Amino acid sequence: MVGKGIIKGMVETARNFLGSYVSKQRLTTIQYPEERAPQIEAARNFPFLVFDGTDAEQGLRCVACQICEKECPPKCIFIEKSKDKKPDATGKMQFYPATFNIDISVCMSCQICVEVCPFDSIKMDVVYDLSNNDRFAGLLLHKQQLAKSNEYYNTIHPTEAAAVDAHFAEERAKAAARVKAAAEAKLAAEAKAATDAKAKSETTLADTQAQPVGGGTR
Amino acid sequence: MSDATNLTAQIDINTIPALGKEQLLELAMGPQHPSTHGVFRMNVVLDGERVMKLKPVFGYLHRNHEKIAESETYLGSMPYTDRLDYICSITNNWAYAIAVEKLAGIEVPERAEYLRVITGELTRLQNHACLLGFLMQDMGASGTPLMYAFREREKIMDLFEGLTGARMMCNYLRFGGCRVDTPAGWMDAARKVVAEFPRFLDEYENLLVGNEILMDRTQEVGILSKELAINAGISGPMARASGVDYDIRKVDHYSIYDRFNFRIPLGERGDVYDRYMIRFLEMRESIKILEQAMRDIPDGPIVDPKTKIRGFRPKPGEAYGRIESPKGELGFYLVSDGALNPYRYRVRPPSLINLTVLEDLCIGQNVADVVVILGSIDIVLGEVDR
Amino acid sequence: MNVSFILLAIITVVGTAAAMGMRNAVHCVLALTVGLAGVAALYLQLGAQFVGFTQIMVYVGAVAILAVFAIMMTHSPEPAKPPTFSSFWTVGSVVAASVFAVLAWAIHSSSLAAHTLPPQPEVTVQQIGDALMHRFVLPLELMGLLLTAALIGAVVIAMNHREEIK
Amino acid sequence: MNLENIKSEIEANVPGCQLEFVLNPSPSAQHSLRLDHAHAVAVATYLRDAADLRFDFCSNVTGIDWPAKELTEKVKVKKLVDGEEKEVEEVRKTTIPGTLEVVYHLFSVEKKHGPITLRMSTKDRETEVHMPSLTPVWRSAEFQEREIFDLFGVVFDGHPDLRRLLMWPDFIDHPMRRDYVAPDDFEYEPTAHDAVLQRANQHQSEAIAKLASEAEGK
Amino acid sequence: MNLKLDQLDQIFVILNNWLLGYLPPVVRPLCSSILAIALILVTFALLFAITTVLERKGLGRIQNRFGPNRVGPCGFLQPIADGIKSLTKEDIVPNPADHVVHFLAPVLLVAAAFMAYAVLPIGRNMILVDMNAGVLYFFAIGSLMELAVFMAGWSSRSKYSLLGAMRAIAQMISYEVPLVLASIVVIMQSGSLSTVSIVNMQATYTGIWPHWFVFTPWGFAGFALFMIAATAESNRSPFDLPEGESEIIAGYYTEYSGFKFALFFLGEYIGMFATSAMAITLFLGGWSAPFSFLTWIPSYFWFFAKLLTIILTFIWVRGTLPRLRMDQLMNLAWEFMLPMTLLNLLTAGVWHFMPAGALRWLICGAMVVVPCILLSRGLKQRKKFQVRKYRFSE
Repeated sequence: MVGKGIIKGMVETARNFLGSYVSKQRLTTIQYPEERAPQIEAARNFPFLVFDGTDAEQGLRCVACQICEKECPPKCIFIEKSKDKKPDATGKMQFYPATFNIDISVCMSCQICVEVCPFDSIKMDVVYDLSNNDRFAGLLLHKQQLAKSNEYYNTIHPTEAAAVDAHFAEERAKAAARVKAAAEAKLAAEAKAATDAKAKSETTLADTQAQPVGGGTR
Repeated sequence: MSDATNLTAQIDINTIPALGKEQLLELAMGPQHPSTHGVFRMNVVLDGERVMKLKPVFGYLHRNHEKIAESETYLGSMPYTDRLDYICSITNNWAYAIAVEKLAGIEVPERAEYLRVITGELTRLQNHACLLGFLMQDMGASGTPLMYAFREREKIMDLFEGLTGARMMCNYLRFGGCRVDTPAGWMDAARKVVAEFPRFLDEYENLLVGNEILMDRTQEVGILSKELAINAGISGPMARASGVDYDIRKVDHYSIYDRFNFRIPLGERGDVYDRYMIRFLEMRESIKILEQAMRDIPDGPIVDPKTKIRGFRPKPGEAYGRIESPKGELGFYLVSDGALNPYRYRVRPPSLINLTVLEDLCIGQNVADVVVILGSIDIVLGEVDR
Repeated sequence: MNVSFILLAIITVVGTAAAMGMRNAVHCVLALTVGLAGVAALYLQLGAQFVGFTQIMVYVGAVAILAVFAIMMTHSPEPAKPPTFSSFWTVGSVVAASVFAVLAWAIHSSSLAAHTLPPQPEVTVQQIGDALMHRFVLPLELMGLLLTAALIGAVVIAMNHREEIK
Repeated sequence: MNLENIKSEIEANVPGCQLEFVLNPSPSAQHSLRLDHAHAVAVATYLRDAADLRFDFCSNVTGIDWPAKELTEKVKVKKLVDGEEKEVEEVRKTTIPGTLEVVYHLFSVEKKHGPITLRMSTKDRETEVHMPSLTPVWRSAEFQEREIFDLFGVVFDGHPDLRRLLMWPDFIDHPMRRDYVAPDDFEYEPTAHDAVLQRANQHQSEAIAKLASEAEGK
Repeated sequence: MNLKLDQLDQIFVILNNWLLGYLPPVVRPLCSSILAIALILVTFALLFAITTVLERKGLGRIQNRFGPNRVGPCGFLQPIADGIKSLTKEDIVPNPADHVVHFLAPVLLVAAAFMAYAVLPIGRNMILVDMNAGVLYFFAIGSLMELAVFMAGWSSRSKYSLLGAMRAIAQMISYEVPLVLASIVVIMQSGSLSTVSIVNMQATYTGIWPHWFVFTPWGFAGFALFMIAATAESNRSPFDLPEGESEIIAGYYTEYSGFKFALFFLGEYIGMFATSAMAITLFLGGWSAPFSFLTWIPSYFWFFAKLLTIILTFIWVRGTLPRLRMDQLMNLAWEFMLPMTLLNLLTAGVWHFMPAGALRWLICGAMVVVPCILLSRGLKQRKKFQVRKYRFSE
């Protein structure tokens, strides 16, 4: 009988019409400015720079190694190395970026910069309402806009940030141990130097320095 | 270089057999047209509403992806592959990853293979769902099936976002594995989505599969013969709708597809209805694969640790790797000269090659059929023009 | 001779005149349609509802569309611009004037004009229907037969045309 | 499915054809056969129709540009120097002529095997760029050969409809060639900190200078 | 109490008379018409506004989304925003277009659509002109709309417009035949072309049941056929080929923008209301109540309730069905609709001459149902369309 399929379809649309009033599963729309979609932890949008502590300038983890600049597929990152050095996240003296700009009108959110960064300093943000009146200057983010605190990173990507923090804590502990060991060795060396021969103290120093240095690639 | 060939897409009306030449109407469908699925143009010559001649015009979205990739590192091209067929980014990643893995001889750990199959089949689900919606939209069903399809696609995209961080541009696969492992609870969410998906298919079946208007519009329209389909390199569901028993998942045994129990639906007539139904049935088979994969997925590493992220240089040589993407055979051909970036990088776009037969399918049909036939070929202009 | 009659007459005359004078063939048909609509309105003014509405339906709804289609099918989209008045316009106007004179004389000298009109009979649609079905049933049926034959003929011709293309 | 066997089979069945076995050193081990122009169509037809081969599915057709390459190698040559035979190191330069290569990847739908790879080369990159088209054998090559004609500039003899595919008809160059230089005559979107921005500025200043010189000339 | 309800029913008539009482008798008929015309214009324009919201919200809900809900309470002020938007938009006329005709087309369309309301009885004693050829007038005016469509399509000088206009005219002319033939059964039965007397005939009751024509076999078939033809006449889905946006952009009004576009929209909807109102008048008893005990509710309420029901059905259908193709549309018109309407005429004749009783119901019912099934089966078999079974390869 012609018309059976049509009637079946009509029933289906009627079911959906009524269903949209009762079932949240059918009516999935979110009324955007008032409600927001639940935050998904893995979500990524544009990169930002992580800093530790409270001072964005001092705590910035980035050491201006420019790997991300080289690896960025659309070449949207621009870094200028500083002339002087400052202590980095693990306390080692490093360069820092004098300029760090990301042109997010070019960026394609691929996250390769995050993958290649050996210092865990560049991460992906989740802010998506970035519309702007000025499509050139307004979408060129400078270091000041890019730098966001580690606490913020912990709120948006808790699992990942916890791992990073643990890694840093380990590194810091190692560094502290190293410093301590070095200091102790120095003390011992001095003590021994006062009493004993020089050659022995040099070997101990070499032993302590043989430990691996700095963040690993993940 | 421009030899004596006629370089424009202008159609010489005098070549068309028709009663009165003055009755013919030349119509440029596109590049701004609601149902060319992007910026695509068809120069059509009509007699009344009958199509006498059709010439596709490409290149409005051309950005020379292949040239860009020649100056990128191997990894740097991965996010660009997302943008080829922007509806199914993961299968694009997959095809590229397979080509690079062949080129460099990289092994993929088992869990990564399972993850690839799961995400890949989810991609197939969302692509086919979208396609059915778009096809109905082209037929003038005022968006209802499309919205239902998008409602389901939204759930799959949420899954992708939870796993890869992005909804469409996933950039998920890496050479020798996947980028990240599943977060806690993701697999359960995915199981739930897959378990609920058949409900959508049933709903769709009720809404349209038995619909007389749909059958009238699609059956015996745009018939593609088996011989032409093979000769013209048609692949994927479009070829299988014409009865070509060729699914790369079964033929190449790539990844771990031979561990799963699934069937390949085959059409008889090769008309629009068959193309539509083959995709519909393929979704049910994909659900079967997903259920098995989610049941069997082992623990383990997700990426081959020997593969370098930076400074990846395959040995000189070449490789052609292909997979069964939702659109058809998606292949990547790479030539390496030992440098950081590929010497030659080529995408075999299924959408473009499936369009080879567009003119053959459309001649003699109505204008209204042209958009339906185009819709049933399932093109994405990002891939056609690259 | 009331105001509405004068208005309708002017519309009709202007419409038909424009139909002759316009350059674009489609414009001519549209102007002619205005004239035909004016005639229909005149019928209505005289109380002949059935005739009036049929005039609109047949001439405005069908004949005008038919004419327009015919023009579109045969003409190129860019209209050729013939001179408004052909070189034989003097001959044409003489012929038209003479035809008008003959008609005017005939009407004037007929018995209709001599007498004052009898009171207007109230012709309802029902009466027309009755007349068609009783007194004039044979002519009506003949007309129907003729039209059916014409219709079938048209279909046959159109079908041949299709086959030739194939 | 050994390529050597296929090669000998073709040679036995297509008289006079010259096939060259091209080794692929990469782990993929997809070796290929180089065809000569005169017998290409015959070989292709044989591959498609031979009962035990049935390569009826031409999957991928693509071009590769090999510009002329200068090889410098140091060769030790024995020479008579000052009447004495000496071994002298000499830098010898050999130029490998440039060529345009077209690669076909074939599969068999019927036998479900493959791929085998066919290649053909043009004589050079400038004038002798003709090559027989395999579209009459496999329809799937139609658009792909058009694309190669468009992007590489290989002219396929016997192609039914050889037009540009992706670039517009009036376009002159062939973008996929290695020596292609992107024209600097269109408006760049100024994206800050980009090579693009520099070029845009340069372009603009050049244009201004040109205008100024023109004005001076008048 | 009864008197008061009667007054409520006739409130517009009473109001009209009371207002006219202040005027000199010479201008009374003119003023009466102007008043009534203004009222019709306002009412149906308002109904158009409401329908656009209802349609968008209804389609939205069918498609599992909200639909407009930002302007005003629940989005019901959306049409005002739309109106302002279309008024302030630039009015673009293509350069090669025929400017005069391009301008006249939407005006003629809307004028013709509104003219049809002259003969539609909205309530008891609420009709602009009670002509004794009312139904004929309605169809005559309806044919004017084809001219407007042609003018729009031709004057735009766009190929899409022209294709759309050709489709529209072909469709409207083809479906006018079954539309008129389907309404002839009512004229046969009532013996009148006057809409008022047709409604009056139906506004009587046996027990609590009304004598609507739709409650007879020929009336039901006539109603169904009339509604299908009316859907096609008003270019509604699934017969919206003339403006099939996926094929020919927007058909004959592709080149229209701003307020002219809005006028087309208005004309389409007004035309749809008019044909629906005609269907109500002919088959659903016009303004009469569905049960005798509900007659106390004002007549115009019933009219608008029926109209809204039909409009909602239109929306529902639009949300479900894909569009037909041109040749299928024509096949439906000439191979199914036309024979069915002609057979329906015969059925109505048989019904008229047979004595009342169960036998009459049986015979007439069979005369409608059997050919319907046979014809549809014939159509189906010739096309051989069916749900297919597929084979699988392991």
